[in-house]
Amino acid sequence: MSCQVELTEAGFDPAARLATFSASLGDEGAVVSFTGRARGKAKDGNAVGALVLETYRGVTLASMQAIAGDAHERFAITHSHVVHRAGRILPGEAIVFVATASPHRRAAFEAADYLMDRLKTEAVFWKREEHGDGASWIEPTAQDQKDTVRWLQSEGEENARN
Amino acid sequence: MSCQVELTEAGFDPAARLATFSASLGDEGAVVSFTGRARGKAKDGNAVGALVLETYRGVTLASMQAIAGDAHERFAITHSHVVHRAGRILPGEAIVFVATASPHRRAAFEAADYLMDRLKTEAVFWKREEHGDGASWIEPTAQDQKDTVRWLQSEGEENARN
Amino acid sequence: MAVETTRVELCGRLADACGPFVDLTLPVEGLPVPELISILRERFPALQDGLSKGRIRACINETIVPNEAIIRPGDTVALFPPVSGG
Amino acid sequence: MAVETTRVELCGRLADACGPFVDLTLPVEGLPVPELISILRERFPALQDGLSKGRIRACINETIVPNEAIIRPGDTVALFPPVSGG
Repeated sequence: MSCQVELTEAGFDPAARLATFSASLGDEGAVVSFTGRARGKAKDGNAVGALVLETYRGVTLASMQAIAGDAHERFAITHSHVVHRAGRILPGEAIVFVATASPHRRAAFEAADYLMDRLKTEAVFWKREEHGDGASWIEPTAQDQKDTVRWLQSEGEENARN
Repeated sequence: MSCQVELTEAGFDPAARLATFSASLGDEGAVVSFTGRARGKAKDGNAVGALVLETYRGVTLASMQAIAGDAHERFAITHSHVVHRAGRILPGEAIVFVATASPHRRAAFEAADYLMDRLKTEAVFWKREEHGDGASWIEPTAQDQKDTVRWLQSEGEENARN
Repeated sequence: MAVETTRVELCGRLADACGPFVDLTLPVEGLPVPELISILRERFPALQDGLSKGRIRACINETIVPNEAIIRPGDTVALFPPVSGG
Repeated sequence: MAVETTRVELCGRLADACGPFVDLTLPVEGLPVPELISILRERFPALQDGLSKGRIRACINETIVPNEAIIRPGDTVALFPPVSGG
């Protein structure tokens, strides 16, 4: 089992991360990856010059580690890798990369999906989009909150079944 | 929009495919990939020497293209890439690679999940595991069938809502 | 009634019993899929087992067809056991 | 009643109004989170807006705490508006 979590100010290459992750595996049959990329357009359609992600001391990395730990507890995955950038990120660059591996595909898909939902709403980052005339803070959307609540509900259902 | 489907007898590198796929994107914020790898152990725990995938004329590629086309119709993805190997595949080698891109992560996740479920049960391949004393044909499991039926059910629900 | 030889390709596990091809004669007016399967089971007892497992689909001229479809002499015919990619 | 100066770090959008740090004096017995927020709103009117949006969480000594937690002089204190990674 391996659970590797990284917070970095430097740019990184998601494909290179997938290559390293895959090379570290044993007999797992399923590998899922997610890459979140900085967009050049805001929701209102205006151009974004850069996305800036702020962190807080050791709390940001600890929040990522807690989320990854929960994913291992909850899903039958054997390996995971989470990389998150902080600082100033240009459009097209990767913000976050998640990879999961499992003997079977359902656990790998669900764990990656779960990791992203929780990173979106619970990882300790503050995000702002820089544009021509200033910056706008970005908070989780109603959809992001709904996506995270899905897992709470199905956890409740699982418990109810036991 | 781009929907690229490939059937190959040669080995391929999933990370290199993810790199090429990502480089082809515009302002998409979400990229999901799935890699299915040949396992060195069968379900009964016995060693597998190789996995052999048979195809039938143009029908195999056409079945993959139909599935990919359905994914684009059904989900808000802008790009997809499906690569499937045929022939003799050694443990650890990639059998299938799927990548999807979308402005938002939910569509990218769901489309990749959908593509894999349908490739498992509807793409025209016949698979056998070679082991010490012969070979065993592998057919979709009850779970694979259930996974595919999920999408039929939610399609019905979507139609009912319209 | 005129007859003509038609080659049927047996895919996947269906080829285990007697190889990937069998030849048989079809009436000019053709046969629906279940009748083709019945004839194969009679003529090639080794195929009994594989063809009786059910869920066999026919492919005519590179198109997977429903059971009602008619297979005619000269068609490119294949029988598919359950498929599985990935 | 003895008092001591405590520095509160303002994270994310909370830093827009008057920078990333404000200093204030806390009673030695400490204060629960909602009272700390009330005091900050009184002393730093520029923070009114940011702090009234709700969903502000406190972090004491690098641990996110519930509202009942007591902030004491000498603690490393930060206030978090809603977080969002990815």
